[in-house]
Amino acid sequence: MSAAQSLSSYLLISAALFSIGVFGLLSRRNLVAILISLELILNSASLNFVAFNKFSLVDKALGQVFAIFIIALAAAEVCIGLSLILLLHRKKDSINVDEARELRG
Amino acid sequence: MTDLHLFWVIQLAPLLAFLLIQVLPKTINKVAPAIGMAFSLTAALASLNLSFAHSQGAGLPVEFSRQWLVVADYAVWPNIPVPHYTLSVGFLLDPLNLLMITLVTTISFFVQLFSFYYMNEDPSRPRYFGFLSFFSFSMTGLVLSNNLLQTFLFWELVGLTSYLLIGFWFEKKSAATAARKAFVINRLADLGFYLGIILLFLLFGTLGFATLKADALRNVLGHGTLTLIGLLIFCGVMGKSAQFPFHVWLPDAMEGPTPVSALIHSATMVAAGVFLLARAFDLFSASHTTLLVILSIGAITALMSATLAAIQRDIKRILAYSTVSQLGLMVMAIGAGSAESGMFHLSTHAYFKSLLFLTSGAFIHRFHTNDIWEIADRGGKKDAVALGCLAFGLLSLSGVPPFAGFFSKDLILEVLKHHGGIFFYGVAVLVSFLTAYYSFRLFFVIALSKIGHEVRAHHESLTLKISRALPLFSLAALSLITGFTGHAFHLNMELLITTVILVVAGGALAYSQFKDPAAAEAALRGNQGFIFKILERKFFMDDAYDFLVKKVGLALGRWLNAFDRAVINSLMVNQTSFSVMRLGRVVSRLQNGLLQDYLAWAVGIGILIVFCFL
Amino acid sequence: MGGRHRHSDRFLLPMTPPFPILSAILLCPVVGLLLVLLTPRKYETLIKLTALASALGTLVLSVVLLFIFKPSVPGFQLIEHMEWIKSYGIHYSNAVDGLNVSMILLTAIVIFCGILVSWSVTYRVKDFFANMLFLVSGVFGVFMTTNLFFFFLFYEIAVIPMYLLIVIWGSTNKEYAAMKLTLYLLLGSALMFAGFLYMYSLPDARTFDLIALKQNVRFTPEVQNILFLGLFIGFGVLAACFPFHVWSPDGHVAAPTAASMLHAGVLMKLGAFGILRVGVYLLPEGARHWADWVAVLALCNIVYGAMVATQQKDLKYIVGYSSVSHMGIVLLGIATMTTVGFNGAIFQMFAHGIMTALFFACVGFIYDGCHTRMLDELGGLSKQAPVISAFFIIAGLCGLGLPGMGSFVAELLVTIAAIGTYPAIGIISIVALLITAFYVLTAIQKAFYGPANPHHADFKDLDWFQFIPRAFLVACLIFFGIFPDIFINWVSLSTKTLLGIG
Amino acid sequence: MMENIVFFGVVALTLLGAFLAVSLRNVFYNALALVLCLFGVACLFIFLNSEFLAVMEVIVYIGAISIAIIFAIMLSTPMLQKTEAPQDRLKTLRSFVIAALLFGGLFKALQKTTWPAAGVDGDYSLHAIGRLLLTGQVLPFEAVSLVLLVAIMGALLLAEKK
Repeated sequence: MSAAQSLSSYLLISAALFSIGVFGLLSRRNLVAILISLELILNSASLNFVAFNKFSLVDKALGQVFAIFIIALAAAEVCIGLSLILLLHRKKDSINVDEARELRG
Repeated sequence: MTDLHLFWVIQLAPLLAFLLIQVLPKTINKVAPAIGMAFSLTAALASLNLSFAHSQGAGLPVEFSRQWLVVADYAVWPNIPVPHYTLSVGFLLDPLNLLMITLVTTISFFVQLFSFYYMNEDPSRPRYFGFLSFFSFSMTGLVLSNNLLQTFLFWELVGLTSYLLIGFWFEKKSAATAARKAFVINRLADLGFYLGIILLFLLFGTLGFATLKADALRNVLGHGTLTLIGLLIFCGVMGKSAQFPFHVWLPDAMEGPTPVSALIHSATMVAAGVFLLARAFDLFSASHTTLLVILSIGAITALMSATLAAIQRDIKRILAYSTVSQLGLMVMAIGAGSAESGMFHLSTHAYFKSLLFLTSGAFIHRFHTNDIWEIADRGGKKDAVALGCLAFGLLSLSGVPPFAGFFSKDLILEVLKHHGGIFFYGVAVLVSFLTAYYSFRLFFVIALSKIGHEVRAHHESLTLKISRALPLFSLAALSLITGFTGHAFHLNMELLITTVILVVAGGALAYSQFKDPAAAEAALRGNQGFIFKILERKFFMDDAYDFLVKKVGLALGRWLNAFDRAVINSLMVNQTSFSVMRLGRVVSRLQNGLLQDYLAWAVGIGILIVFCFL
Repeated sequence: MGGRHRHSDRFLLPMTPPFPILSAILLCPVVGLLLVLLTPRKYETLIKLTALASALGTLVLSVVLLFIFKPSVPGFQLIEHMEWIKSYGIHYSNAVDGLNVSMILLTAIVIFCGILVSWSVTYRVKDFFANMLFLVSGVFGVFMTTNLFFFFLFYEIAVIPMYLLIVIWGSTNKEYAAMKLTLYLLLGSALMFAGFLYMYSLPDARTFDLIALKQNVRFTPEVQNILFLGLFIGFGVLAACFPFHVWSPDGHVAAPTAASMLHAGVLMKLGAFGILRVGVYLLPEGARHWADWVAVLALCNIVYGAMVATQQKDLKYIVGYSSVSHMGIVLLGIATMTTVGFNGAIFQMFAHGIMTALFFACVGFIYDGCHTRMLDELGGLSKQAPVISAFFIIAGLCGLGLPGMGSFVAELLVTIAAIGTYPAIGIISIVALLITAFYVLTAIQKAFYGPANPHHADFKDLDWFQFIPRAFLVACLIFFGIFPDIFINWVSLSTKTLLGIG
Repeated sequence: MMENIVFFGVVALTLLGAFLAVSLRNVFYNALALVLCLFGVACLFIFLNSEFLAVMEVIVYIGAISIAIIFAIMLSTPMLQKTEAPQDRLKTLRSFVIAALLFGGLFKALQKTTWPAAGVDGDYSLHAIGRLLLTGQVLPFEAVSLVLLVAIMGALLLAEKK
């Protein structure tokens, strides 16, 4: 069976995407970059859904539907995230995540 | 009236007086002395009635008893003679306390009468007469009670009134301190008493005087236990009767009004210890070791305080030390096994010593000083009534026949000679000699001094004069008569001669030293001898107590307080709370506001947990 | 048992109460509380009168309870039971026996006097009396309930108002003291509740009902040992047992007069009561196992508290540490595990409650008049205020165990039991009487004797109204000191049952 | 064979895009790399027979989301200052370790799990997706639409200049 037709290769790709996303999430200071990393993570999830839709069928189209949901949610998330970033930029004149630490104990 | 009614009258009349004086509004507090005297006269008459009804011990003993408190209805202690532990209250009258109750109520009446004169100008007279009545109540209760615990109850109440009356002039710091000292030292001694009672109760099961018989005690308890209990209870006696080493409170107690000293600190309360010795005599005589200890303590006390009395300048202190010394003699007599002789001396001593104290009160009230030289200087010998009574009392004290003191002291000497051994007899003889010496010294200083700055007696109303003279004369008469009431006394020629020789020798020595009191005073001031120093410091007893209280007791308290604050409060409690707060501060450092740090923690820990399940 | 009991039984048997008297006692302060809350803030006298009326109601009802109560009936009586959460065994159920009948009386007496004493409160009157009534309803609940859940609940009800009373109306470092007291009491109650939950979780238990637990559950010795230790520490904190005692002097000092009275008079007794009611009742083996240690701690309390009291300069601290010392006597009585000791301990709880209430009533009055409680700044008060000093002296004399006062008999019983069981500890504990005498008399001497301090020249003595509560307390002390048999008669059968004798 | 080569090429493209998206300093380049990665994912969707999703990915993600991000970058920072300050090495290391651990964990989990094989092929038609969206999954569908609406309103509110 070719690699393109095996579930585990897709899961592996998704895992790699997810890990890269987490890496970016943890290492970057720029809020936009963090948002970008989040997109990667979401993508890894939707990739998983679609892969399971194909190889481990529960319902004929359920995985795709969820992938659509994820895309929609990603849009909403970016929407809110970007406006928050803009707000922060306006307030602090910076989009560095380390600057936003008013809630420290 | 039946006996029981009389008991209630004797017991409750003074209490009623106390309550009435407290309850009555301040505006009519002039009647307080009248109330006190009326009720104490009632009690005195009732007790006289009682003693006539039972003269020569007819129909005695009489006991009324009632259950007070069931401590346990099973035997707490194994091998106990009684199946249940019950405390009772009641009256017990036997010849012993018939004598005592008459003595207490009569002297109490005389003292109240004299107090009317003495406290005439004091604004807080109601309080004084209230306390005096309360004292009479407690003292009669002590005398009439039929068991040790009830005795202890009134014993403590007596101590309380003593405290209140010594501190009657509480604005004076010395009076307040002396009151506290008296109470605390009595308390210390009473701990032994208390413990003794509890042990006796636990091991013997009953505390009634009627059941405390030597044979019964020996049957149940071993010699060691008996000695222990006896000594513990004797501890209380030592406190109340001011025996060595608890005698230190009595001289200080002279801070109280003088009639109080006459009533409480010479005749009745301090005699309560001796009375208890006689009352529970079987408890002590059940063990000969106890008796020996009692004898020795009495001897030490008698000798020590007689020497101290010989150097005092304060008339009340002379009398106080003399009281301690005489009490020591009584204790010796009982320690030698003769409760009768001790009690006999107690009763004669009560009359002549209260006479002496009232006399000194008469001097002090008129001349406003306690110092015998100053009394003499201000015209002490011009006060014929007081001087005469003083002479009466002192003659009786030093044991000149035919005064009361002679008979009782002779009896004690005889007892000691036959039962106490030569050593204790010698001590007693020495004490008698010293007694004669300091008595005559006191008399000569007042009688032979030249008058310097005479203080004239201001005009006194007839009532005051009567209330001054009547008690003095009555007590003087009593101190003459009571000697002959001692039953079964046969005149022992040998002892008579000894006594007379002792008195004459003491008198002569005193005369040789004090025929010129002014010169003697100068000599006294100049005396820097070693022995004199020791005497002046009262054998360092006060210093020893000071050391114990301040350097040991209070230091321990200070240390424990520091421990409480530093270790328990700071270290254990506050530090616990501080470390909780510190921990909070440390943990709150995790919350640094850095979003990615939180994420790193969350994801990292999450992964680790996942790894655990893989 | 004399003929009097039989007689009184015959006389009293027909007198079953026409209404649930225990709930009535509990409801009295609750109703008072509601009325006080409904009264507008400006009618201060009306608020005070309402509070007083409800306190008087509880007092009358508890005296009635004493006459209804039959000392010769073993076990609980006048049981009131109302099922609430059946599946968890949580029921509203009240009952009396010899242990709590006197405690209910004590609470009623102290709250009655406490409300009279607080007549002089001027700051936030409504809140003050509301808190007092709330507090006391919790205390009543603890004493009368037979359900452990409600025991805990009522206890918490009693603690929280205490915090408010100290923080709002207190003095001298009040925030610290209030926080300390509350944390301590909550710590104690947390341990206590943990113990209750453990009992609940035992096989065959699944109930918080005290009687059901006693009947259904067999506590093995190991379980008893662990449980009793936990419960003892929990309750010991409340009873100011030795290493956990520091909250109590600080709390007493900071609290306002009436709160101190309730606190020292009643709240501290909750701990000792809990040890008897829950600890000894359910876990007799555990209690025996730890009795030696309890006795040692109690001795520490007695002697240590008294020694520390000698060093205090503040009248309230002296009283506070004397409370620590006196609570030690209660614990020592419990540690003997004999009826004599238990009777003595309960009697001491009662007598000490009244005595210390009297103490605080006097100190509070002096503080109101002189604005100081430091011994060095007082002096000679007896001259201008003989009545209040007489009351203080009486309280002091009771504290030092003067015969004729209630606490003498209590101490006598405990000492008898202690010497019978632990001779050495019993004998050493007597020494405390001497130390107590020393510090009490020193305090009296410094505060009331000596030359009068001109700063307090305008200090007014008690008026007749303020005389009433203090005189009432003194009357109780003397009455039970002279007739202790009445009191012992109430408790003796219950303590026997508690120990399984007879 | 050919298919495999193309597949690996796409995978390499995707992962490279992802890697560049998180590792380059310049945010603008990050955004461009994200576009690359998303494109790779769209290709993978095609490999998974889901053409509709691939189209959606390109339209929504690349066409809308990425462009929005690029706009935001342009709005917030002038082009020249987009380079971040040098990275904290410790932080990078920490992130790398965590990411590696995560990947290791996922890898291990993948290996240990056996997946049930599909018996039938899925239905990739628009028809099936639309039917499911409006029948079985109508509640999440409506919820998501609501979320989108609220998000848009929230974004407007937040971005409003005050």
